[in-house]
Amino acid sequence: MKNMKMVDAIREALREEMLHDEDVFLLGEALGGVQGGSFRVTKGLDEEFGKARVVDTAISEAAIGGVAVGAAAYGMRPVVEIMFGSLMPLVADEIHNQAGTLHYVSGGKINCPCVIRTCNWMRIISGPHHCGNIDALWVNSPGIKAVAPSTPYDAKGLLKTAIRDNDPVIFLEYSPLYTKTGDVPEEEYFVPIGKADIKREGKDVTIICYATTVGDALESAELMEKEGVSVEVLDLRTIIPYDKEAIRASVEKTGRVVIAYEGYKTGGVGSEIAAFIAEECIDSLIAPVLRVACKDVPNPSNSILIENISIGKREVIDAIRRVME
Amino acid sequence: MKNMKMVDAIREALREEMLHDEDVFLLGEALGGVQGGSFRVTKGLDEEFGKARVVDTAISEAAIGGVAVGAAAYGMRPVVEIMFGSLMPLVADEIHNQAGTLHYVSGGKINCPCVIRTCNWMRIISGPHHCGNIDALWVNSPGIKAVAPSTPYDAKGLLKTAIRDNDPVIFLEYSPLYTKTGDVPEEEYFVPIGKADIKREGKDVTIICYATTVGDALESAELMEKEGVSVEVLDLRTIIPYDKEAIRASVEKTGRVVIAYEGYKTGGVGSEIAAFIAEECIDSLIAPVLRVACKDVPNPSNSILIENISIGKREVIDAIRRVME
Amino acid sequence: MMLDMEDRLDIYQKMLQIRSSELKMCELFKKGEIVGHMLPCLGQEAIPSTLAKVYAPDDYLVTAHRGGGHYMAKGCDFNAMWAELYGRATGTTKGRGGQIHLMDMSHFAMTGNAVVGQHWGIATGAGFVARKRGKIVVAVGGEGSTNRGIFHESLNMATVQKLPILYVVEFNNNQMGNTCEETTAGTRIANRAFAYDIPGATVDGNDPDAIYSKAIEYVDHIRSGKGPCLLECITGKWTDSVSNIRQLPEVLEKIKSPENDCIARFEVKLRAEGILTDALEKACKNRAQEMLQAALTFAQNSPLPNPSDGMDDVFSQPV
Amino acid sequence: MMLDMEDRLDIYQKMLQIRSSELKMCELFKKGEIVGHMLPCLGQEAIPSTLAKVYAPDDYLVTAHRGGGHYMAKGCDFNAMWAELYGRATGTTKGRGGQIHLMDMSHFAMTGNAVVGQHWGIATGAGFVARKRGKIVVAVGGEGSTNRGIFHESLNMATVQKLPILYVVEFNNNQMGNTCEETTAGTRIANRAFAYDIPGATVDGNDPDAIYSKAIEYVDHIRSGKGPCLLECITGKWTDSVSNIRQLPEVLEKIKSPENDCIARFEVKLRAEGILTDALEKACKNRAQEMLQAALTFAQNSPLPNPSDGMDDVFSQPV
Ligand SMILES: Cc1ncc(C[n+]2csc(CCOP(=O)(O)OP(=O)(O)O)c2C)c(N)n1
Ligand SMILES: Cc1ncc(C[n+]2csc(CCOP(=O)(O)OP(=O)(O)O)c2C)c(N)n1
Ligand SMILES: [Mg+2]
Ligand SMILES: [Mg+2]
Repeated sequence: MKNMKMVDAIREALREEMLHDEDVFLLGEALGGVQGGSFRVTKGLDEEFGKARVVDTAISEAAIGGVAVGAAAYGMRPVVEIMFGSLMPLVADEIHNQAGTLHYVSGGKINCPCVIRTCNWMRIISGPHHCGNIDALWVNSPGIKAVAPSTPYDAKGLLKTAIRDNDPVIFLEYSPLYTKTGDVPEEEYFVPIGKADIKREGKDVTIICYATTVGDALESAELMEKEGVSVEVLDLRTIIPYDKEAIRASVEKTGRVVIAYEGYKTGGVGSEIAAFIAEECIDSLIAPVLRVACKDVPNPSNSILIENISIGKREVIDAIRRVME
Repeated sequence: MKNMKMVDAIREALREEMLHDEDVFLLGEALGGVQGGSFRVTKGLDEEFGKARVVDTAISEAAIGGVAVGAAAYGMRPVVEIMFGSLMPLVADEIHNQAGTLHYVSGGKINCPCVIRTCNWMRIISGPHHCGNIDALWVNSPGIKAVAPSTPYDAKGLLKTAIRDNDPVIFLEYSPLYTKTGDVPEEEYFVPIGKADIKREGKDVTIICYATTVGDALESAELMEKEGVSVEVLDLRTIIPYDKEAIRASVEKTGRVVIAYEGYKTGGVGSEIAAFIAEECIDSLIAPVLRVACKDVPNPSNSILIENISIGKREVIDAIRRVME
Repeated sequence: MMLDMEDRLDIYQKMLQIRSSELKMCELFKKGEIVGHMLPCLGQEAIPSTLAKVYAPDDYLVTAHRGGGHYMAKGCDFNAMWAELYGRATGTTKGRGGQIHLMDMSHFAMTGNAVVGQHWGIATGAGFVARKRGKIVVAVGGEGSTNRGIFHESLNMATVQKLPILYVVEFNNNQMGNTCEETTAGTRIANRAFAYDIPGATVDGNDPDAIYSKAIEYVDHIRSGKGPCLLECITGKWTDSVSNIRQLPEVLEKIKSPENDCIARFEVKLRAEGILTDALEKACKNRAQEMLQAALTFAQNSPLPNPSDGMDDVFSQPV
Repeated sequence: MMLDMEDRLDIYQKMLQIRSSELKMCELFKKGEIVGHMLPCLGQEAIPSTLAKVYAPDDYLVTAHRGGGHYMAKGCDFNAMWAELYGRATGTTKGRGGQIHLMDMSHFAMTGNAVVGQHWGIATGAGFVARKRGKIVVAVGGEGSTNRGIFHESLNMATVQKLPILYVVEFNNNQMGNTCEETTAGTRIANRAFAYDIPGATVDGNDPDAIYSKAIEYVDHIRSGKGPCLLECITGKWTDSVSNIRQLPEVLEKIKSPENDCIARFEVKLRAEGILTDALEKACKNRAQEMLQAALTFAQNSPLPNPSDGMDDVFSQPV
């Protein structure tokens, strides 16, 4: 085991997969050179692998998406970067209509093994065009998988799996998590797509969360423990297709659910999870299914205002108290 | 009252608003000339109002969206057309990041009164790039309103309201509804955005639906009546912001809910409605909240296959029976 | 470089194959025997047929929505195409995509896409693979599709990366009813090449010899690693969509003249050069009809998909 | 047409205002006194200052992310800008948008947008309004933003519709670290005008006289109803973002030479022509400092927004 930051774990996954398969290549804006990616994720990889495998592009998100689809269809494994989450709408057709339908509409004959990485800038003061929440953008897109890891271990293992997966995968990074450290095995490993992880066991309430909200949930669980409430923290890890069995098992055990997600509340990832529970697990429920999420407001560029529309421990604890009533 | 097709009701709304305010103009692909819009919605309007007010454009969806935002910001009232729903991802940034945030991020100083009309081709054999379901695309976008009328009356009244609204409104048309007829008043009227309509009263089950599924729901209700089940049909009309009070009132009355929407089930509009109910109306529920929706499969270009993944009366009735168990 | 006799006859044969197939498609659609969204390339047959002499069988071909002719010209499975038109399980996409999503990866052909312009970006992605594997990409779309931003992003990226891509524009001055006067700036689409300092030219797209000589020059340039080129082929399409054909026979009568019809015109030329004789013409036409008949028979005898088949293949492995 | 003395001094004054304000912004950010995402236009001051002589006060101005200089040059509320940088309720967007979303519609200025390139489409929309109201639009963005497809779609649509838009490119050969060599095809961005058969030219963007003479020629063309033009201004930006400035003072020392610095160069020119004297220079600089001081005072004395204010204005009316 070695202790490392998530940013380094992600870079290690990219590097290992590029060494493993020479058809893996990276493409995006300012990945190489001095910049090394907006958050230094790809730093140094251009030197190691050359400019043909770490391709810096113009500001052309649609073409970046098109390249992901075309290169994947013709047999390579592109890992492209969209600089930040708020820009994902620029590549929405390439995701929804192209990558998402290609395997199906080709009669199962063409695979589309591409990874689209992007970084969410939540909890940072950069305004609505940088810090928008876009985690729910592909939940309604058949054929698309999306993962959002919360630890260096999960990030590395999921990214390696995503790169070897034969379907398009959206890989969501969160800027506040890059510097979080965690243990990562020395030996090679993979984390499966579609499997949630119980980050903490509990019996009174299940918090369903992913990415940044996992930390909030774990800290909240710790605090609630002192009040005698036993909180289970279920880290989805994969947003879509999400792990129905894990959710069902946890809800059956606790009967109370709080879904915490750092996205706009309405129509968010948590809405789908709540709908699934209301449809398939309602008999286990002994409390309403609460969603703890950002307010439906564009993200302002002002910490005073951000504070008021975003979520954290306080909101999670609040919700736990409410379902415990 | 006059009886008219929905396509004519929509055209009448456009025409009346163009007569009422010379800052209203239409822009899109093949709106004028012989074509008159892919579904003849705008037929003849170019002759009446001239090419400066019925603007035919190149195949440039992003620019169409950009024009909607820019023209609205500078004080006109553009009503733009995106030829069909599947193309809406091409204009996703203009909707999510630009139109959706402008009023907010300008400190409430700039309005963005644009309407983006598009036609969904559901239940038609044109494949995944034409018949994709995109009704849920903006439910997670603060600042965006979206309506999806089911009758000529609602269509005309909602479109007139949308054009006069000072915020961006997505106006969803459905090709199978264009030829459906209904009564429309001779005198001017408006239908409010954000208000649902009980299209049929009932006391055992509430079907929440909109656009094409309203017809399915009404026919199903008719049939279930014979089995002694009293079905309430709640037509959302506005997808976002949806009418929470109407939903709450109906759920309190019936205790059983089926949500029928012609979109992919996972992460769909119905997921949000179900989540709302699970969060705020759970005490009224005496059955699971069922979603009747399309399977999470790209829409194939083959009626045999379409049949199997899409929804209609059969699926609605099935769900009613299940919640009545 | 010029085409030799054999090549020209191959082109002629392909033109006939495409013409007879597309006509049959219109006819059967009109009769209601086949259904769906279908965009024939009637009147434009010279372009796909000639390009097939320009690229190698294992080069990549990526087109927009009007890709049927290109699919056929590249030698993709013709029977499977017809099975697709009939919505059969043996169709090239298992009866799922229909005519606007024809693809055959065993021939490196992505000749279907119904979001106009998106194929330019996909072709650019294919260019990265082609560059690595020593192949080229031929990317084809209508002039209308060049007004989508992705066309511009693609040309810019391909030029910077020196990707081996021949971008071909089928200029028929029609985009679902609109003409370029209403929609498109600039005198020629080929001028858009100037923006990126790459070679660009306009040729008579109804003349295989004209298409070939410029295309092969560009392909040499591309294969030598110098990056993409833009070739605009002026042509005319006779019908936008099968559902728009009102009186196909009359239309065909009117245009079957060497001025408008690339096939009639090529026949005149081949005859003048002594390449085409009555007997040979007849043999070629028979051959086209035979191929078509065989494909129709295959299609008609193929099974329909099971309703539940439509649930497969959303992902490459069940999740 | 040439600038007269008064105009040139106005330009000089605006350059000073922008320079002193942007420098102060960097300084205060470094100190941590102001926070957020800020993109100064240091080194590029000649362009906004000169364009302000080209458009009328009620013409429309739409820029990309690096719009601060244009906001100031158009005469938008300077105090409100500084209040915005301080995140105050009196800020131009009530402390919500910050520096990259500066806008002031009372001056017809949408001088902020952080999705690079999207402003081109918005400017095109403004063009429809301008056409109707007898105004023009000046649209400004970096060379990097011209690689987005929306730039191409906008130019094409504006040309066909003969919209009164001057598209201005601030070419600083830098896009968050990448240079054009790595990203951009074609020798000059102005060449992209050829694609649409509209006038396009490249000028020295650090020279107000050069910018003005071409811009005013183009504006005449535009006002006469002939459609858009494309003007590329070569300049250099000294810093990408406030957070990228490591040793600003050293940078400034090095570049404060007439070769690199548009202000130093303009001063030399104005002096040579006898327009600028020591006294006048001092007066102008004092004036810039006074304006800045007043704005700082206004900002610092302004109230912060209430946390709940951030919930307002999602829609124009509560829903
Ligand atoms: C992005 C997009 N916009 C609009 C359409 C509708 N549409 C289908 S074909 C077509 C015209 C295409 O014109 P062109 O590219 O010239 O090709 P042609 O049909 O002439 O071969 C249009 C507008 C579409 N499918 N995709
Ligand atoms: C669509 C988009 N892609 C990427 C970014 C990240 N980004 C912000 S500024 C910038 C560089 C822009 O370069 P240019 O247009 O030349 O303007 P400059 O910053 O040089 O003024 C980039 C890539 C963004 N904000 N939007
Ligand atoms: Mg065309
Ligand atoms: Mg730049």
